[in-house]
Amino acid sequence: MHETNFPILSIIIFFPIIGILLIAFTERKDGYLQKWIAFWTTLIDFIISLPLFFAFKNVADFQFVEKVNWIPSLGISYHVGVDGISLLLVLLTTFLCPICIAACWKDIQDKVKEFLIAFLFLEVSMIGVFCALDLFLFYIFWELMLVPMFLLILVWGAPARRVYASVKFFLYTMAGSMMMLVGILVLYFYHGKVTGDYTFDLLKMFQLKLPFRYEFWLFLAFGIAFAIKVPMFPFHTWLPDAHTEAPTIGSVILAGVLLKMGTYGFVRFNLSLFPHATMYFMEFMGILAVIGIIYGAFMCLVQKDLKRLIAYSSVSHLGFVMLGVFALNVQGLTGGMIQMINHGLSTGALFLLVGMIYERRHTRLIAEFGGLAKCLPLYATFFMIVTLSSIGLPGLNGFIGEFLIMLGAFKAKWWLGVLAASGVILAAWYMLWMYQRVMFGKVVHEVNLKLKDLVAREVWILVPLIIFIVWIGVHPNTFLSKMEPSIKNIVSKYEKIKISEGNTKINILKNLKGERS
Amino acid sequence: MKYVWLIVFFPFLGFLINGFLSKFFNKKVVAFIAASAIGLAFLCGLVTLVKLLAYPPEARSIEITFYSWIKAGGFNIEAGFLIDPLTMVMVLVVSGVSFLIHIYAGEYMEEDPGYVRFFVYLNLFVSMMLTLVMANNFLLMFVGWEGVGLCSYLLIGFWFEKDSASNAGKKAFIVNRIGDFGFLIAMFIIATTFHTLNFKVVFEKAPQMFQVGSGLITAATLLLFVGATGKSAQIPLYVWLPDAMEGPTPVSALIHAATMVTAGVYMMARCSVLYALAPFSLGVVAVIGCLTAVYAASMALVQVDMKRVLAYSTISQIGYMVLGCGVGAFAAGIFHLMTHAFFKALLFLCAGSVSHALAGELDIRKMGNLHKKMPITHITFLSATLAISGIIPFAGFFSKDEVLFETFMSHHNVLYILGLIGALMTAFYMFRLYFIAFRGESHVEPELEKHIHEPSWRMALPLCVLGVLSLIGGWIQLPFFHNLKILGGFLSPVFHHAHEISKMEEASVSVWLEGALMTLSLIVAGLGILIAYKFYIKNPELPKRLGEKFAGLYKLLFNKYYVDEIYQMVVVKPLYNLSEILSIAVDQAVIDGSVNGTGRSLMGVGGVLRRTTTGYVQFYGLVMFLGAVILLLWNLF
Amino acid sequence: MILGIQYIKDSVGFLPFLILLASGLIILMGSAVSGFGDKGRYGSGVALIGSVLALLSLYVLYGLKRNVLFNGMLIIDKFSIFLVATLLIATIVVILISRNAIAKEGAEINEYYVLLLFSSAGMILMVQSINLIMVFLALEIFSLAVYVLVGITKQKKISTEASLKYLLLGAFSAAFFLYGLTYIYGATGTLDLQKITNLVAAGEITNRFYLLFGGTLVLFGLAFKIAIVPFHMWTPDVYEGAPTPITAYMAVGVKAAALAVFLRIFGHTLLKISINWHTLFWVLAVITMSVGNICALRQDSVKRMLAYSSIAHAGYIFVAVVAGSNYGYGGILFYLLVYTFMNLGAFGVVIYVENLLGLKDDYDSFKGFGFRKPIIGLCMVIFLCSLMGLPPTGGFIAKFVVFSSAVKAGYIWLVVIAVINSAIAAYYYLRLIITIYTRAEETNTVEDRPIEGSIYNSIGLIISLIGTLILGIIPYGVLQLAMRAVSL
Amino acid sequence: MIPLNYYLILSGILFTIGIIGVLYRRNTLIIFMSIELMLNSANLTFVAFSRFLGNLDGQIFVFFVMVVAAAEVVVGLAIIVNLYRHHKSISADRANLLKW
Repeated sequence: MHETNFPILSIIIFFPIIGILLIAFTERKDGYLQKWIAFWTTLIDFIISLPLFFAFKNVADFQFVEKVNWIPSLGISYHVGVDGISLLLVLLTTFLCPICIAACWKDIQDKVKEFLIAFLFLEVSMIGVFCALDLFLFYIFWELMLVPMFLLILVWGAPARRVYASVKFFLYTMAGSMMMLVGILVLYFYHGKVTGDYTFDLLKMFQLKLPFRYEFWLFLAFGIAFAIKVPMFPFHTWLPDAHTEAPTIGSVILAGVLLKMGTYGFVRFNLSLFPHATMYFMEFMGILAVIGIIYGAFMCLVQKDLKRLIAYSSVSHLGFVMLGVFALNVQGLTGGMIQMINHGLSTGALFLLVGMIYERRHTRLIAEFGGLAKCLPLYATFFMIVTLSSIGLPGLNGFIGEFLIMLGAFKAKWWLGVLAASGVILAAWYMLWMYQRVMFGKVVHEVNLKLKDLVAREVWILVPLIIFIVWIGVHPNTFLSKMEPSIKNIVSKYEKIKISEGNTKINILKNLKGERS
Repeated sequence: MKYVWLIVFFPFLGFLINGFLSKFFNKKVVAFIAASAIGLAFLCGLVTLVKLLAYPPEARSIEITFYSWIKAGGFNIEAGFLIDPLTMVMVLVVSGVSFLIHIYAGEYMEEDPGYVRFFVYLNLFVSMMLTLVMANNFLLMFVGWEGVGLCSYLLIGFWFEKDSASNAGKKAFIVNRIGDFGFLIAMFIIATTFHTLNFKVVFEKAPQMFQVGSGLITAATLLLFVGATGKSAQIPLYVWLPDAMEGPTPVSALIHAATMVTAGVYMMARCSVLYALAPFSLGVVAVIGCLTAVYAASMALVQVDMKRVLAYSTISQIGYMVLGCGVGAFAAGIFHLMTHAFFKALLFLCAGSVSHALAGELDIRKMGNLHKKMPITHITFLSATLAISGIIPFAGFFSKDEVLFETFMSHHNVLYILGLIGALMTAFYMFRLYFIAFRGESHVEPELEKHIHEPSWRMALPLCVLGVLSLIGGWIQLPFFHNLKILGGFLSPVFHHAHEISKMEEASVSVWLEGALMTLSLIVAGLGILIAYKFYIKNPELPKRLGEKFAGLYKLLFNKYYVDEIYQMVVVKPLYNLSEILSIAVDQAVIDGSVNGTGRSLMGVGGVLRRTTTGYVQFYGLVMFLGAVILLLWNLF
Repeated sequence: MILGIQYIKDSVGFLPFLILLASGLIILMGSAVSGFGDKGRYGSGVALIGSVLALLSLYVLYGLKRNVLFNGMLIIDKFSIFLVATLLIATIVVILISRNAIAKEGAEINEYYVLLLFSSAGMILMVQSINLIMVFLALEIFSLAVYVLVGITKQKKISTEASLKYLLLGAFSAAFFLYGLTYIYGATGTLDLQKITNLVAAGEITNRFYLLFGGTLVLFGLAFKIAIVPFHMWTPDVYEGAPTPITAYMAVGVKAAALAVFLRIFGHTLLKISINWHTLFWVLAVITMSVGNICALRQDSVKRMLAYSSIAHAGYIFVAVVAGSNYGYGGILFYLLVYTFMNLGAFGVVIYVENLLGLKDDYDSFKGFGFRKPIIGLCMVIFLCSLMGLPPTGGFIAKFVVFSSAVKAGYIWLVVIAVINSAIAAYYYLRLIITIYTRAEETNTVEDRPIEGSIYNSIGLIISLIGTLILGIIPYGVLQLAMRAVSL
Repeated sequence: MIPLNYYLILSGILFTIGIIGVLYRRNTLIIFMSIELMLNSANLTFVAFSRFLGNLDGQIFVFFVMVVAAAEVVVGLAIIVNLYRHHKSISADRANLLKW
């Protein structure tokens, strides 16, 4: 445990509040002033968060830990800290936020003040989720994110079905997180009963050994909340609706950060707290993940709306993440973690790009486009790079994640890895087909001829994303090295279990080892 | 040796410079930058070769690592290059041919609005291709592997406004992805088995850990071969290559003839140790290669589009290379790869030159008698045609003959005969092409007739250079004389282990046998040429009559055995329909239906329950009273 | 003599009741004197001062030791002080949000405040009483006042109807309650709650049948006031018909007072005599929250929706009753306080829309409200979030404590049902939020001018808002108070 | 001496009659009278218990109940009069605006 006196995490978490206050005191009509304030707030927050990365020691412990009693009678404390698993997600959040603000510069002209306040509030809760080391605090931040996101979709969303989409998002998530609440309570009381220490402190929970019956149910209780958030296969239908109706940056944040809360939750809670149940469910979750990969890809093939297509591709990509996480080995988990970042970058960028074209054409139907590469060459280039990143072209970020995930899955259960790899083919199919229909061919619709290519602001929004897309593709070790100790820490738990239970895992290697000369 | 990264770096630099700064340059500068980037890479390659030759043959395998690329637990990928004879051959072929084609394209693409884009893609392609051949591990090879796939996709769809072009590009990428699927899984097997993907380590460990015929290695090599069938257009994944002719001709020459499509062969040669451990895989490889050679040649017989004929010919020739690998003669495969790069690139460039002169016309039925107006093109085309047909002393003769010889020597008699039949067909269709296009009567449209011209020196120079190479390229590996097998000797350290494992005797074979076989193939080639001559010069009505007589067969061949249609019907359509059904039946009906249904039924229940509040106060009283009664009953009994 | 002095001393512990009574009388007498107009400024002023003074007087009480007053009629303990404080806060906020609403409703203004104070006094008495006579008396004191308050806008048909329904059913249930008391008396021979508790604890009950019979009927009477299904039928009608401030007051005050007595009678006494009670309460909790939530889904009137929501909240509170531990009872107290703030806040906004903007109380009237009045709209969102149980509002902490008490006691399935209910409930609250942030058609807009005298309403809203948020963000102190209050 | 149960049964009968009256009759005045009957049956029980237990608490309670009942009648009548003003009727069924 590395205690620091300087409360850097709290500052990062709550810095946007300053922006909220400043914006609250501006005149309603000063939309751009408010945007500048929000932009600088988020940018400074990002800059403040950078030292985290550099000062982070490559060890498994939680760092920059702060702990203050909050409701001591219930064992609730304000306890934050980051380790290798959450560090990059915090940075991803702070990194995406200024980009989002810049992206809404022209997009949001109506009720800017409220929009920005809701957005900054969202940022607080998102960073909080990744930093919280107290179950109660985690739950608070988790729920805190609901309302602003709901409002983003409801108020600034596309008029058609925003009510349906926002309510679906809200109720789905809420239903899941309520189950998690029950789980948290059970865990809390069990811990209290066994150790006599009634506390929500996650670090103490990690020491707890639960009977399998408890692990089983708690895994389900937590799992349902996270599975809905991810979203895993049968719980995914809220996502396309929410994405389609949300404003551009709502989609970006939703895809970029919010979905990661689910996968993060699995790693942080399910894997660490309920190892035996995780082992028990490993295959089941892996199958669900693979179904998600393939099913999501199939759904992409038939979508007519760009955002909906990308939304379903998220289902597919997050299937990869889940597969990696539940491979329960270093490669799979590392791949899953880095794929979370990748997905945030590339899907975020895709949504930004779709938003840019939506601003110009006010439609997202694929059929309305065609031949855009001719009128918007720069746009097409960016779109191409991001598309390639999304389909996992080696040299770009997506590949690193997908490769490690599939490798990990292959190691754990070879057939899962093989099935997942088929998702790679499908990804190429639907993404390139989409790209072809939008960018290639003749310009069918006259309107598209008059479209203007990207302006400097839009280029500068995309460039940072592209830089990281390439960076992770070329030198992922910058990031992998940060998460490695924490991941090893988790995996070692499973290796111990495997050894102690003499787990006889059927995998291809052991089967064929007899053939050694 | 430290500076080998420059070989990849220069093309990449060219890509970056042209990609980002091209708005400051005019076309000449762009082309110059692009070509000189490749030229520098070629020079670096030469320097490296010289340095490599300074090592003793056994030590000619130098690994240079740059940094740790992916590290996850015990799994560590060190990005780096492996410099050995095989690499050097590939580097020189790739960069050399690319350099020539860059010069050629500088003029060929002159009028195209996407000039800059073209060179950007092309430079990127070369750097990716060089990465592929220089990589020191499977994963980095895979980077190049997919990278060239990407460039191929971009360049096939270069004229993206044409639907056929963008479709072809997409098709190429997706079919390649199917192959990559195999490659990926093979990598997983290798990585989980050996805990590394480094070539040297894997190839060292494999013979120690596994016996010949091991199931795991067989699986891995077969999967790798799936990757190769995708990239190198073998049965069943060859379908993308004919369509890839939608791209500009220099692209066809470079990517779809000389370099990229042979990557599969290179990869198998690289993994020769693994293949040697898996005789079953070798058998499969040999059979597939041979079948492809014959099958593709049969389709080439009747095509009328010049580039399509060449495309099928490419598939067929790669089939020979694969056959070479399949019979364990990796060096022969690589040898054929090299000579093929020369003459097939040349054929394509000639086709480009012709279409340049004929305003883009590629239908051979609208050509004829071009040899007078385009002497350089004609001569070089003829040189390449002779080479591919296997006429001594052109390059193709030596390489193809070696492949066939090795096939015979490894007792694959059926394959040998099939190979000969393929050779017959090759000679036939190539000379059919030659006779129809360059000899005979002119069918060129009259107004085009006047414009037929030879290209300027920028296009002519590469033609000449490649023409010469088509002639002399085979002389570095002459039959009969052990000392004159320069290429074989150079490559032997690479394939040494493989040969050891499969215990292939390199004992001298009877010179007479070799001579007899050689004569046989020459006779076959001559026969092919003769038939072509009969058909298209002597008796031009004959093919038509034959076509009418065997209308069914002709149609089958002309429509490429309907394979595209079958794939469309059996794979693509069902998958698409399946997704539509899933979308409606599962996503909307079942999942969303149950979600919304829960909501709706709750609302329904609410609608019923609220009706219980009837508004009559005495009804309320009654309910309360009944509630009390139930409570009492509950508590008292 | 000595007894007299003792009684005078005891009245200190009785101070809030006395202050409220006195202010009520002052208003009555003052309004008899001409010159104190009918505008209600006088009445509300005195009422406000009176209730604030009463609240302050609690400080004095807090210093006192746990003390039985008037020969075992009343008690002054932390439990009662906590609830009295809750009730007084409710009264103050209701007075604030009534200020303009009632005048516009055309009610007898001064009488309104008098009745409000008397009913409040009655509730306080109920909370403090530990003798069944006092319980019954207090119940009737505040009930009678509330019957009238419900119908105080007597020119309105629905108001009269609501008061009639409430009166008839209230009296009906009071009769059952009383009949139940007779049997408890018959079983134990005393009306003193503490003695009853001791007898039960010692197992010296001669006739368990009497006790169970009486207890069940007492449960009936209290469940009626708390609005537990199936004794809830009156709630939506009466809530809808009553003037909105009174609806708010009933939802909070009546519930709190009845729950106080419920806990005193059942919490440590009757709950212990039969295991059946737990199962019974389990069932009651489940059907109460389910019926409340499911019915609320399909309401068009916001007031009626809030009525059903209050039923559902009663169900949540009952979850802690099932748990039957001090931890749970503390949770109930905390819940009541939070509920006071958030519910009054929500009703305050309804009053703002209904009375100050002059619209109806249906969902459509809220259309675009969040854009027209962004701040009040946001307040409404926060109140609704709190009712939903979302952090960082008090509603979350309250629900959290209540549910956790049940988990602690091992009633996990009950909590699962409760959280599913919370998710269902989210829908109708969301529907209101959606309406608030849906663009209104142009025909529906009201001039955006500052509304005269809305300042009182705003103060009421601010108090509610601060309460809701403070209890959500730093709940520690108040939670401690609540927990200490129940550890008798 | 008459046993306690006789009183209890009598009061139970009275109470039941009261309930039936409340639930069955439509005239609000009659309903109100029925409620009074219920209260009185409770009074009877109290007195009976008080007598048999030998303490006075129950009897004191009865006085309070009487007072409360009177107060309730006052308020009730006022409301019924108001109802009559609106509906020109005192039938409980007429008050049926609020429902669902």
